[in-house]
Amino acid sequence: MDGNLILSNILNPPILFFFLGMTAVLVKSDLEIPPPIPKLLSLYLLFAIGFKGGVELIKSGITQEVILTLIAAMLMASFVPIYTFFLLRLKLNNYDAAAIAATYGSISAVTFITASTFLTELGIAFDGYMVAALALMESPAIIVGLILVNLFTEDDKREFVWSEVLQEAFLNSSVFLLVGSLVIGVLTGEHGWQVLEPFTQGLFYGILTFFLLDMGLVAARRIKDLQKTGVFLISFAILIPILNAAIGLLIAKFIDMPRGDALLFAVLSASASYIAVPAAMRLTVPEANPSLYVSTALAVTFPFNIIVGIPLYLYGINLLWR
Amino acid sequence: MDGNLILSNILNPPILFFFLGMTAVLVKSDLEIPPPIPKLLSLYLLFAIGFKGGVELIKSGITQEVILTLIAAMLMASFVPIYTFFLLRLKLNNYDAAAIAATYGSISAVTFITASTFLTELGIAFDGYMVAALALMESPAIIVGLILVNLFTEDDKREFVWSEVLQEAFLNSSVFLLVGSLVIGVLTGEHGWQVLEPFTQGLFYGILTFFLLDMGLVAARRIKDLQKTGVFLISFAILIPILNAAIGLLIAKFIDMPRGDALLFAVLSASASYIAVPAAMRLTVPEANPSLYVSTALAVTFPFNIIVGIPLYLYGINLLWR
Amino acid sequence: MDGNLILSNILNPPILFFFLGMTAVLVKSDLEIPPPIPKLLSLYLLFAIGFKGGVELIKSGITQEVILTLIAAMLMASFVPIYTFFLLRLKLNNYDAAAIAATYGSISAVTFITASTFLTELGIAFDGYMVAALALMESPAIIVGLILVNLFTEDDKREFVWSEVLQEAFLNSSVFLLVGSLVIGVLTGEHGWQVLEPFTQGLFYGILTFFLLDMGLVAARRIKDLQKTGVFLISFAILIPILNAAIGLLIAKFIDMPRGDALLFAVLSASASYIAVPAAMRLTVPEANPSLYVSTALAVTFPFNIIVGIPLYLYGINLLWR
Amino acid sequence: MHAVKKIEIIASALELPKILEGLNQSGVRGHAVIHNVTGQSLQEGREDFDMTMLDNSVYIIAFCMPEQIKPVVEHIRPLLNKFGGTCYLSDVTEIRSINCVASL
Amino acid sequence: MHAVKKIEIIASALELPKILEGLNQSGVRGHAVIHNVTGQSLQEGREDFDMTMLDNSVYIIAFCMPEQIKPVVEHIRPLLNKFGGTCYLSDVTEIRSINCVASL
Amino acid sequence: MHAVKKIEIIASALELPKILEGLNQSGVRGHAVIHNVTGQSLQEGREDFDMTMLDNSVYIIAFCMPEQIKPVVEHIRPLLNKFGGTCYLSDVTEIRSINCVASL
Ligand SMILES: Nc1ncnc2c1ncn2[C@@H]1O[C@H](COP(=O)(O)O)[C@@H](O)[C@H]1O
Ligand SMILES: Nc1ncnc2c1ncn2[C@@H]1O[C@H](COP(=O)(O)O)[C@@H](O)[C@H]1O
Ligand SMILES: Nc1ncnc2c1ncn2[C@@H]1O[C@H](COP(=O)(O)O)[C@@H](O)[C@H]1O
Ligand code: NA
Ligand code: NA
Ligand code: NA
Repeated sequence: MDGNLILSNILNPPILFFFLGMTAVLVKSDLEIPPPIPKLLSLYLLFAIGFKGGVELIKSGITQEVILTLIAAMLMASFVPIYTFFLLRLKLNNYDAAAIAATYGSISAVTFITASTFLTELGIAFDGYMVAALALMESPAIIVGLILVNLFTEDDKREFVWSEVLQEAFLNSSVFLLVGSLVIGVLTGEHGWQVLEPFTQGLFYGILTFFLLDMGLVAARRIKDLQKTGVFLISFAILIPILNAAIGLLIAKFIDMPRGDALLFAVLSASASYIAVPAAMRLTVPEANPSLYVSTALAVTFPFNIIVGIPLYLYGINLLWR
Repeated sequence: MDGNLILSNILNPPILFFFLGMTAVLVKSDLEIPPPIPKLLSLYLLFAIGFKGGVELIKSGITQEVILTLIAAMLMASFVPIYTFFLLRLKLNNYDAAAIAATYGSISAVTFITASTFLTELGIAFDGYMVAALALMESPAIIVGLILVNLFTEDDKREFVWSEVLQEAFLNSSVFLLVGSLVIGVLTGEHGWQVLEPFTQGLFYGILTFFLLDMGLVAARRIKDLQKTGVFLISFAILIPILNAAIGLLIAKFIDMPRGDALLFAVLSASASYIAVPAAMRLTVPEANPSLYVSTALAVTFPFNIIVGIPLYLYGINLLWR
Repeated sequence: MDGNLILSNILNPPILFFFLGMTAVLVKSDLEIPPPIPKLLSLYLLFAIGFKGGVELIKSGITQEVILTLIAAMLMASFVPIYTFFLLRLKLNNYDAAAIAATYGSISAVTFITASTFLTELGIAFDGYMVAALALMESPAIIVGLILVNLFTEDDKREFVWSEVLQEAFLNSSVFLLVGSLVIGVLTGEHGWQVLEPFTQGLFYGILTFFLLDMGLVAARRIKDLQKTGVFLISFAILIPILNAAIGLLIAKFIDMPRGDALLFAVLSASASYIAVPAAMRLTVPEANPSLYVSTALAVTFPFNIIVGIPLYLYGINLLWR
Repeated sequence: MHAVKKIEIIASALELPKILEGLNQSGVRGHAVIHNVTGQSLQEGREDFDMTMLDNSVYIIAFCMPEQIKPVVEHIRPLLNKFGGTCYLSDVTEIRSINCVASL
Repeated sequence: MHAVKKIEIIASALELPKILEGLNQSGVRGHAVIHNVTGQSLQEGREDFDMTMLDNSVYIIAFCMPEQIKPVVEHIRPLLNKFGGTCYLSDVTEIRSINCVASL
Repeated sequence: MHAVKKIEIIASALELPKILEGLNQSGVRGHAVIHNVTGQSLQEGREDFDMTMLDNSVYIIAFCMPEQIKPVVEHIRPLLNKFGGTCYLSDVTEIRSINCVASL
């Protein structure tokens, strides 16, 4: 059963192109997707997913389920960095521990998007407001991470400009575009949806596929860094997502989300940020070693989630939700 | 009535994304659409609008209305820079006056495109040959502007290479691509249209939306320049478009264009160029201060037209055409 | 008859935009499609054509026709560089002769794609596995070219790292992406096709058109190099493609390919590589003069094939196949 | 002709705003920034461009008067030590023109 | 090894053709152009890229023989004064190779 | 402050891997690469960008210790002579920082 799910997941073009990208690096092909094309693709994906989410959010309205889901999202995004921080301190210094904790507390939009297309494939419904959850879960981990650094490192000359930090956390381009598109989706509703549909819907799957080709290239280039990260972090990068997904599923079950939403929530909990958070950490906790937090998130957790994780978590749902 | 029009205009995705772009700059988000992506989007828009115009032009044929409209377009594009020049000289030196006059004599293709989608929204028809008018109105202002500079500045060492100037005016990339696509549209007609339709039509609205997001960023970045431009120019940048639109409407009424065409003609008259003409002025009238002519066109006139102007001019039409 | 074919070919948007691009350079318009946009377009085309080919290959299955066609492709790709090498040596040194021979032994994917849309236009069917032939014909010429250099130049200090050469030949980005997409097309089949259809199919014609606009720019910029190449090479660049197409057609007739496949095979035989092979030659045979092999392929052979060649070869088929 | 100093800074794209602020504070008003620079630093490195901006560097060039060097060093060195990046100084001759550094 | 001169010009992208023509007329055949340079000039400036090409600068590098400097200055300075931009000269050592400046 | 050497190489984008390998073999670990450089070489040239990578150049900058120059020249010159490209050396002063060349 689980095997089938994984297979039907792997045999989708996006995942296969992700493999193709990884292969290109491994066989030393000169295939590359030059900048700023990946930027364009990710802007498109945030634009499309945000807009779609807004349009659906306005249909469903702000029900109690919505509120509950969003609260759960916030809690999860604040809880994960805290508990992982203490776990990581066993092996790492406070700076690295805090940076990695923040990375795993936050989310990966592409993992979310891949999961949503997986659900669409299987004909399992999910709610548009999950995109709001996606948006809400990106920032808290950054704040929590910095608070942890402040508490656990006596470091006088560290004076964050908190305004800058909040800026980084809530106004970085991905959060901003996602939330903005969501709001516009809410404002324009069904009508706006129809006029944009060929662009936001028609191209979506293809552009995701193309983007995952690049993700494969990027992830594979990071693999060599893993030698430096060591076994502890690599296993962390696989086990913690599973654990976070499990916690996420229990919460989802508790506030009984429908299956589709539950999967997306699990995926959000399991995923790690490899852009927004690392960029914030690089500037606010320069003492931490970027190759630790970027490479684990990008070269281990991301591939794991989109290949094995998503179907695995769905399998869990199929057990729990019957 | 007018209010409703403005609202129904504002609540379209393109305009809302324009606001989103402006907001991004105001709240200092790091959202940016890196080069050459905006270039790609604008090439696409010129390609699509030109091609569509050509296909429709061949349907309608070169009727007397077409001739009249194009003549009116030429006249308007030559008249505006002349009268605005003398107006501007009251406050500015001849170099700045000529440069700004040329800017407002020319047109903004994106404003035109936004107006055309607005018409499509409202189900008001317009003719494909208005695109030919668009193409014809970009260049004359550049020539007129330079003639004015020659007449009103005794500047011996200024020797334009007129061939260069005409080159700039008639073969700059936007005019060239627009006219070229139009001609190809004429040559391939309905058949060509069908094969290109998913590309030129399907994506059009979405790419315009995306492009206006960038326009919002660009326009907002220019706002700080407005301090230097002063009240006179800022009010100029709002009042002159309205005046030009009004003149345009009277001409349109006189040669009785249908409503849709009349709006587009008014919009062409009201809009100001922020790429082709400024680039030409920078090289041919370097004495003029670019931040004067670019910033007014980009940070005042462009937003005014797409947000308030378009519905306002349509309101005027609804009054005049009944 | 032939005239009609040429006309109906020329009056398609892709060819007309190719002319537009050439015109832009000739009239010195500043129209340009800045990097990396052309790269993006070509990645898309390889992705789409490869994927489509794979999907159709799985439908048809690996029949005897497929095997025969692929063998013919390999032979042709190895034979052409050998015979052209000896032809070229009459006028050129061994380095230039080998580099040009390799260029003409290999293929141009865009020429192939243009031919396939031409067939679609005329409603002539062709098989998906021709894409496999396309992929197979890119590399051999590189190998053959280098073997020729080794045999005919006593040049002790030349020590190719053959691994590098094979790398260049079989893993360069275009071959890699094409083959990868083909394999993924095979793996995902009809289902994958449906989800990607709006992206890979809907946009295909439009993006090809846009890409040919850029090809027109690039080709025209090379024209001035032709003065240096001389009459011999220019006539070579027109006559050899015709000869290769003829040979290709005879082989096609012999293993009786259907008309559509025959045209594509002729086009592959006639076309010359202006990216993969020149890049490889620049590094492995630096003694050869790039402007000789790039400019002939790009400024003569490519335009000749897409404008005159394709319909001409089809005309030949119409004669032979009745 | 006039003798001026050239400042070259290579650093992570993320530091750019801080560095430019440092230059401005040092009274160096003019600068040019080259983006999308890839590279390899002394420790480890990567040649590919990267979606994760972390590895993309910027190359900053600023020409200034010799007396401005001292404040620049004071403002920039702490940034380099905290965030990484390297900074180099050299002597160049400026051609007098309206916008030239020495024209102030 | 051979002593040659390095010319660096930073100017608006719109001036590029005129400047390159100036270099060619001065007998400086080789040059390299770096595009999409953002920056800030002495008066005011903008860091963002801009669709309106006006603010994008180019960074032009040309290595040449010392005796070519004089004509270059004569050709380039008027352009800088008219259209803006800055130009700097410095001394570098060239590694002899087939294409090297000194190899003529 | 510390005196170091600056190496500038302009060459075809296709040569980049070979040149970087040459630098590494010479013990020069740090470098920065600027891509999409257009230009004109001594013989003939083209200013436009080009899909056919052949004409796009890269501009490579490496700062290193004076004693590293000799091996660099030995490794790079053969590449320049075989594949084209030009290489220049100059003196710069390095601002001491954690990552600076001299800090080893
Ligand atoms: N010795 C060097 N020469 C030239 N560029 C360097 C050197 N060291 C570092 N860099 C560049 O500076 C960037 C940041 O270096 P770092 O701060 O040491 O990580 C690297 O990505 C390189 O592009
Ligand atoms: N002192 C300077 N150092 C480095 N770059 C400069 C300097 N002054 C001006 N620039 C660059 O040159 C471009 C044109 O300058 P300007 O001609 O003064 O507008 C600016 O956009 C900057 O990128
Ligand atoms: N004298 C020079 N000054 C600056 N750049 C040069 C010079 N000569 C050549 N180049 C650049 O180096 C690249 C390769 O030169 P080459 O190896 O001679 O073909 C050219 O495309 C130019 O961009
Ligand atoms: Na998470
Ligand atoms: Na106007
Ligand atoms: Na061939």
